Amino acid sequence: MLTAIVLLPLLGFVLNGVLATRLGGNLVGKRFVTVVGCGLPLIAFALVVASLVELRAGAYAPLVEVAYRWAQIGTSPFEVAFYFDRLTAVMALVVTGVGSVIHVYSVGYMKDDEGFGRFFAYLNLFLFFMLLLVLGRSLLVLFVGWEGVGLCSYLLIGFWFGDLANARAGKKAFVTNRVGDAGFLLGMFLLHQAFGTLDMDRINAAFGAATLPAVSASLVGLLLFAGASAKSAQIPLHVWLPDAMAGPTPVSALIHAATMVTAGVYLVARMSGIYLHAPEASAVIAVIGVATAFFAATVAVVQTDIKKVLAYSTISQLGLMFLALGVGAYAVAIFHVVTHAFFKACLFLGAGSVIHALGGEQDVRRMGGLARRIPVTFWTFTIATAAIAGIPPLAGFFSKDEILWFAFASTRGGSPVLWAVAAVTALLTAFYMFRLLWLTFLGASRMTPEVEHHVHESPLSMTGVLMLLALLSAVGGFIAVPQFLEAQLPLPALHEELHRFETPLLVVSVAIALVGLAAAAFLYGSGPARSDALRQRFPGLHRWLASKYFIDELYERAVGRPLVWVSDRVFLRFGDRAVLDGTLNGAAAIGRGSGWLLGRVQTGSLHVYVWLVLVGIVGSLLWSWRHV
Amino acid sequence: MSDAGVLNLVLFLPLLGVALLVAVPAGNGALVRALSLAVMVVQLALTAWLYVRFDSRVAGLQFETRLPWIAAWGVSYQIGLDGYNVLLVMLTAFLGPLVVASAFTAITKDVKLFYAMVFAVQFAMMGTFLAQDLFLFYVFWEAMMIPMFFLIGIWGGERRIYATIKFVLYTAFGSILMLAAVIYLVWSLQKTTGIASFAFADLVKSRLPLDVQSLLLAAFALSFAIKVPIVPLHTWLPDAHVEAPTAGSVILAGVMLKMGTYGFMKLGFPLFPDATHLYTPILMTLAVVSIVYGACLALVQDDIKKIIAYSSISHLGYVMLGLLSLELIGIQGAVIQMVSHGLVAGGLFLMVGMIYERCHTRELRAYGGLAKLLPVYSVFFMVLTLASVGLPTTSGFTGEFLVLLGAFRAAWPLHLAGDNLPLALTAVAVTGVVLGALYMLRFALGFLYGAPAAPHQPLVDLGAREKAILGVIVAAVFALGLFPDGPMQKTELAAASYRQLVSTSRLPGSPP
Amino acid sequence: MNANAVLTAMLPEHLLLLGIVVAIGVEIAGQGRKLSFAVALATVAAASIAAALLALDGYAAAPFAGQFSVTPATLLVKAMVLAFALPVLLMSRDDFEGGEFAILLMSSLYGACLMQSADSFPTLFLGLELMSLPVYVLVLLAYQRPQSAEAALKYLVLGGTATAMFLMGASLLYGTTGSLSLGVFARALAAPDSLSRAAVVLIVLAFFLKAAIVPFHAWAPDAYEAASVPVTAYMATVVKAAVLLAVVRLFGGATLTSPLLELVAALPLLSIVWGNLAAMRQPSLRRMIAYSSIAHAGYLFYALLGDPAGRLQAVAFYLLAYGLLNLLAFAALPAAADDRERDRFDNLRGLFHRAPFAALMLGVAMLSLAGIPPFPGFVAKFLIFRNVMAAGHTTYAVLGLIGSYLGIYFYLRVIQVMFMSPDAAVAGSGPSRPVAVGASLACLAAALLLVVFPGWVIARM
Amino acid sequence: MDRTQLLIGVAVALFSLGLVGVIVRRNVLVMLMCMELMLNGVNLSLVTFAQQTGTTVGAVLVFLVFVVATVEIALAIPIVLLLVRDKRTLDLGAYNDLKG
Amino acid sequence: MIESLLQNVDTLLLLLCAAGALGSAALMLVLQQPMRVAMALITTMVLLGAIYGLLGVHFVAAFQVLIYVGAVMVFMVYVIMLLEVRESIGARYSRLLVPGGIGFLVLLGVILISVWRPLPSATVEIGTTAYGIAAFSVSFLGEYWLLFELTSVLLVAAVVAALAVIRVGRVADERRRRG
Repeated sequence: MLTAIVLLPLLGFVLNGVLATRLGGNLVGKRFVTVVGCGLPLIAFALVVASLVELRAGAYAPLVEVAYRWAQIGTSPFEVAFYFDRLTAVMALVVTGVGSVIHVYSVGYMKDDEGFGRFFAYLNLFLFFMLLLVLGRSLLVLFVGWEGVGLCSYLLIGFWFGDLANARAGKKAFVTNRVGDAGFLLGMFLLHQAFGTLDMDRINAAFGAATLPAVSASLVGLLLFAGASAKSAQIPLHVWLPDAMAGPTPVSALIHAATMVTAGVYLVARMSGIYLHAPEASAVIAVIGVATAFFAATVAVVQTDIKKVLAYSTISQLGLMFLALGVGAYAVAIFHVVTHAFFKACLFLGAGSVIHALGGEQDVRRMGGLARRIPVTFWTFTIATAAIAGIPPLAGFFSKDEILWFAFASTRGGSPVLWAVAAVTALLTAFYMFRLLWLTFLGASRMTPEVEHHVHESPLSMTGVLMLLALLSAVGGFIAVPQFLEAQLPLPALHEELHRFETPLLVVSVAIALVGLAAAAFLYGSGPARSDALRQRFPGLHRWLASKYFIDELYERAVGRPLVWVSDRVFLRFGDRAVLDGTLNGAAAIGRGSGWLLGRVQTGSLHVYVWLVLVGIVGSLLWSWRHV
Repeated sequence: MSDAGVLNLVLFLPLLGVALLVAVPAGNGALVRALSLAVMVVQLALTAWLYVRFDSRVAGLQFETRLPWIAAWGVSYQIGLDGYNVLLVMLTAFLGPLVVASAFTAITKDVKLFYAMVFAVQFAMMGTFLAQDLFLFYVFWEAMMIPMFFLIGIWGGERRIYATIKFVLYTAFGSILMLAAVIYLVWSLQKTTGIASFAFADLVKSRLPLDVQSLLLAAFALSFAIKVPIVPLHTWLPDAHVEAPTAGSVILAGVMLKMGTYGFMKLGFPLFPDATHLYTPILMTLAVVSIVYGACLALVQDDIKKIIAYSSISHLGYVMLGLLSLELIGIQGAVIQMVSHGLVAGGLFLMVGMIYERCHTRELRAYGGLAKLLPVYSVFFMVLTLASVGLPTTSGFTGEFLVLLGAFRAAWPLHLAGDNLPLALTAVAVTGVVLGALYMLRFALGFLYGAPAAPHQPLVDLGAREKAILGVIVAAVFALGLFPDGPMQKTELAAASYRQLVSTSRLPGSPP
Repeated sequence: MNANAVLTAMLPEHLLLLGIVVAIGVEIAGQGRKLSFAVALATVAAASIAAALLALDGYAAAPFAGQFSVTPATLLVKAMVLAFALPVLLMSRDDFEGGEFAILLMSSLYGACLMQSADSFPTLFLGLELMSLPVYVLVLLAYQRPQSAEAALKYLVLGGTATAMFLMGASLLYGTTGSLSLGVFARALAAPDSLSRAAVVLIVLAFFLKAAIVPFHAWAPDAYEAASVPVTAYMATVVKAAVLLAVVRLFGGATLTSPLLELVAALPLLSIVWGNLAAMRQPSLRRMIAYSSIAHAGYLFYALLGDPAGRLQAVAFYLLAYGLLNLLAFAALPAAADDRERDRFDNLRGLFHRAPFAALMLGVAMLSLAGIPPFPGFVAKFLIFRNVMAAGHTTYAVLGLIGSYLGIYFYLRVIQVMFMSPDAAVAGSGPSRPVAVGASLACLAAALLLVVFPGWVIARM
Repeated sequence: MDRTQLLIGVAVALFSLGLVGVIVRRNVLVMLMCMELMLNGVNLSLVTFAQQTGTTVGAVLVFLVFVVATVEIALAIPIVLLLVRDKRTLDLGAYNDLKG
Repeated sequence: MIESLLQNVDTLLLLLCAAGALGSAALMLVLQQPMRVAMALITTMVLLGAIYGLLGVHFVAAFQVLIYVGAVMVFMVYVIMLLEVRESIGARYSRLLVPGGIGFLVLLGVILISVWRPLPSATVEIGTTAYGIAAFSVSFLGEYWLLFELTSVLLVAAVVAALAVIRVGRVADERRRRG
């Protein structure tokens, strides 16, 4: 059955990819594509639910299903096996569930696009790889999915290949991920070297065993985290995600918000067996996570592209998740993954709906006052915003609050500092999200007349999805994911003496959300005047934030250009052409030259010929005296 | 006919093809083409039959033929299949028909001579892989050069003469020193053990002092390294590839470059194990340098053929790394990587050839947005590009992953023992994964994406023949990526024996 | 000495003599050249076959004790040398008016055969001269241009010098031993005194000159270029073969020791390098072949470094491969209106499109002369260097191989010219030459035999 | 010094003189005569040694040398005539069309 | 040494002839006119003949004078006179005079050094013929008749060759006349 779950989307990919594209000569129409493209993921979702039931029936004993043996070299087998336990169940539900609804949404969103079939083929392919990633038993299979989703992300970012910028963004995403993958690979190698297997359950067990294996958990942990940080856009490998917004909005929602980017979180949670024994690695994760969260939030504050704002908020939220992982609250991180999937998907799809309504406009400075024109979108967007801002009792509140709490009180490296930074991040989050809400929907309209003219609410296929996701964002917090995962991913112990702070912190975090809301209302509630004034006040800071701390430029100058310069000047021009070919051609020239010289000896004069003979005789005779 | 007979037939079929071509009237191009394709297909069929019959549980030679040739020196005509060559023979036979078919429209000048030369080179390459006698091996090894000289020199590009002369003189230089080494090796074998034989099986009985081993290995290695090619002996490759006709490039990248690595695996290292250990640091370093250097150069090329050429250098660096790791996984990975590169690079060159037939330029700048102009072409191209990048589910991944894993597994204990070089090299090699993505995607970016641009518009998309050619290759690529187990079972014993041979010292006085 | 032995042992020589006489008769009778051509062809063929049969019969005799003796080996060698002359005759058919060519060729062959079974210096001397003198004239026969005379003179003067050197050496040997039998030379090789050494050196150098070893090579390019194609072929194959085989006979069973060893290694090595380098820039095939033959003489003398037992085999096999392919090349050379223009590379451009057969033949010849497998030249080279290395002279072997590497380029250049260059504005192409083509085919067949069954051939040498 | 040494010395000297004559003299005929001189040197040494060793074969060889020397001249002269007819000079320096 | 000469006048003659031969040989290199060179050569040959005579191999001496002087040199002189008319007095020496001279001295030195030291000490007896013409003829036609026969073959070939050259000259003339 697990195999079936994985293969269904693949089937969809093949069908759509062959029949509904130029490859197969567009044999089938949009209807077929819709049915196949949305139907198969839904079936997969159903199968996941069924598997969950089965899992439960089996008292949560993990289901293992070996598909086939990929290779057997000497004594080390490489099997393609699927593994289904609580963690898998949660992730698979999110992937197939949110995935399916986004498919449905896409039907409406992409209906006028010439690449309709191709789009659904890609989406199905993505689901296939994502499920491979989630269901895989061994790191190898996970890695296959890992790379596969990267590929789909690449293809979908560059979906509109007419524009070179999209392709560049896709390439950037792929290459950045490859950097992380290098570390990931090394981690895998180290594990295989140590245990002779890549099955994650076995590895976790080995680390759980009484005698610790002779391999540094921290080293492995850091190497794997390198991969995770790339996939989940953590500093310093976060640069690709904002650009990735070049893709169609459903893609941003599905891949760059709900599912793929959380793969890193899943990986760390999945390998928690290692991190439990790697305090240093965990500390690094926590710090990087919180730093990313804060950094991204600050950038999001000044972004004007609606999707960019959401992108940075995604990075920020992922940072919080890693913070949770860093302090050992794996279940909480996953919990946030789930809730985040709900409201961030909702937000992106809402943004998509807006863009759809405005015929492609993405700049919030040319929006405003849309609330009345597209109410459904507005309300769903509002709910999701409140959720991410952490307004109780919406989904985001619960997960985020738990993260803050464990960051504060966990015995696994929790500390007030982490909490403080995270809290500020939360504040900023609330602020920039409401800022976005205001700029987009409220206040006076700043739209150009012709755009304004044909603003329209999206079709039901889209709004329905929005409402569903809004609902989930509202009530998702009551799904007790941590408790469900407790048996598998126990929450870390807390510092006893800190228990008294629980309620105060709860209050504080609610307050934070409200302060953020208030600040946004204050600055943007009545026209742009105040915000502009603020910008005038701190121009340097604004430039700094608006241009994302100049990190892209830094990488370009520090890595990109030197690499090309060295390759071109040193390796190609100097190395290959000057030195190597130079030597060769030089040798050839010497050969020809000496040939010409010897030709000159042949003067044609008999005198010279005989003289050569004479010389030969004399020389030989002289030589013949050797040891007489 | 016995299987051994079939194997001989496989080897000599191309010569038969040449004979048939001579009989065909020169004017009748269609007949020539059909005939050539037929012969190649038959060869492929026979080879496939043998591949299926090949028993992976048997170590050593199968379907062996051994006849005395120059009895006075113990030279014999000895061919056979074993784990070392079975995949490569299969690869050679597999690419044969594709090469022939790819030239149907491309080659219009001296058609008969062209196919005759393709047959000749096919014969020589098959022989090189099948030969189990050093003399025979050397004969085929050298003979390979001649038809290639013609293929590049007659049907090549503008600077074809320079390229082909460079190619021949470069490779010939290596083989001359190798010849000296061969003579010395056999003679010393005769002197020390009294065995006058060129058979590989006998040669491994030789007992040589370290300094002699080092010199001989140096001679062999030079010849093989030039063929591979390993930096800094690679500069012939870009020129040869760029100037060669498509078929030539495919043969060159698809099969001929493997000759070098195959030579290392079958001869160089097993014959001189002690010297091999002496050289391993240098060779491994060079291999990794090749990986990075080739990738960097591919990054800054404007000629699409050169990009693939340099990427070949990079990819074969992995093969060397795997072979030198002396780790079963690494060795198996190296073998798979050889085949994979044959398929992927061969396929890419075919695709370049197809676009060149349409636009007559290889300047990357001249192209753009082919995804819109040639959707089908672009799909195949993307698949092969990703295979070259080593994306999972493609053959490229199987090779690279296993090689790197093997190298690491071998390097880690050394690192713990205090020798950090192998580990460092492996780490650097892993970065090759990033660079690979960088240059191939740069290629794809400029090629497929952006505003549609091509020297000759409108472009017609792939025809049935081209689709068939590429389809077969892509299928093979995925097959090797998803189900490498079958092939690897066939090579497993050979890999083990290679490892065993190279790890046992063969200094004078060491036990037989 | 019984008449029977005299008759049988010298049968090839006798046949040649008979042929000469008949041809002279024909000439005097003024029966045109066609007849003398036929006579020569029949004679040489008969002589060759006779020698071969005697050899296979294992015939050995010494009809003139101390002067002349035959063994199967020498007979086989004679058969080979005579066989080389057949293609020469065939390709000469269209080049000469007058029957002198046939007569001179046969007398030269007589000398060549004589050298192979000479037991004393006088006999060897006569053989040498009998072989050389007609060639001096052959060079300017079919006189196409004044340069032929110049070349003939150069060849004659240097040949005369060689004769003088040879005689001086012989006389010095004679002085030390009081004998002029060939055995003396082999014994003197190891002699410690400077007199014997001087004698030996002078004799060796004389043969170096005849075989065109640097620095005694200068005559070869001029003579080869100025001679008409068949004569060039004759010089490059028969003369070279006869000289080298005679040298092997001269050295007998003696192993070389310093200082002669270095002499016989260094000068050939020098000529390998020199010949290969100088050949690169030559404008015509004949001149290029001249330099290549200088290099090949180097390889051949290398064989003397090897173990005495294997020398004859190595040299003979090498000469077989080298001679056959040289003859193949010259026989395949397409006709042209002007002998001078016939083999200029400018006129060979794009030959493949005008005369595919000729181009392919020449290509095969060039590749084989370059020593690239699978062509016979490779096995021959392998055989020689194998012996050299087996004798322990590894360094010389490696240097020689590297020197041979230098040779590859100019052979390939010929192929490049014929196959890869734009077609030449061809001058008036001469009549087709079926006979010559037949000759080249025969050579090709023989070469093919060497490729497929080298072991069989080697075993019989 | 005894007579053998004397005569051999003379013989060698004649040989060398002949050789160098070929090198230094421009006139073709002179050059040919110098070749004869070389052979004369050889003859002298042969005769000397024949006498000294008391064997005849040396003298036999001397006769052969006579014959060959004669033949060489007999062939050389017509060739020279050909050249002179073409070049209108006996100066050897003029006969260098073939070179390189 | 001097007294040994006084003891034996033959030796003195031998010395004189040798010196004369050498001297006239040396003259060949310096004389301008070919004719004079020819004369010098003839002198050398005659003196060599005398030496042979002194050594007692009279028949060789005879042949020396007959064949060389009688045949070869006469032919040569004839040719010289034939061509002398056309021959403008050109430069005497080639550009290689100095290298040639040096080469000559070195060569002479080297050979002499190589030859003299180990030369067999048994000295040549003058006048005492080791063998007469009779003995010689017997051995020549007996032991060495093969060589005799071969010589005849050589001469035949030589004649044909010479004729061939003449014919070539004639052909060339015709061709030139035809233009």
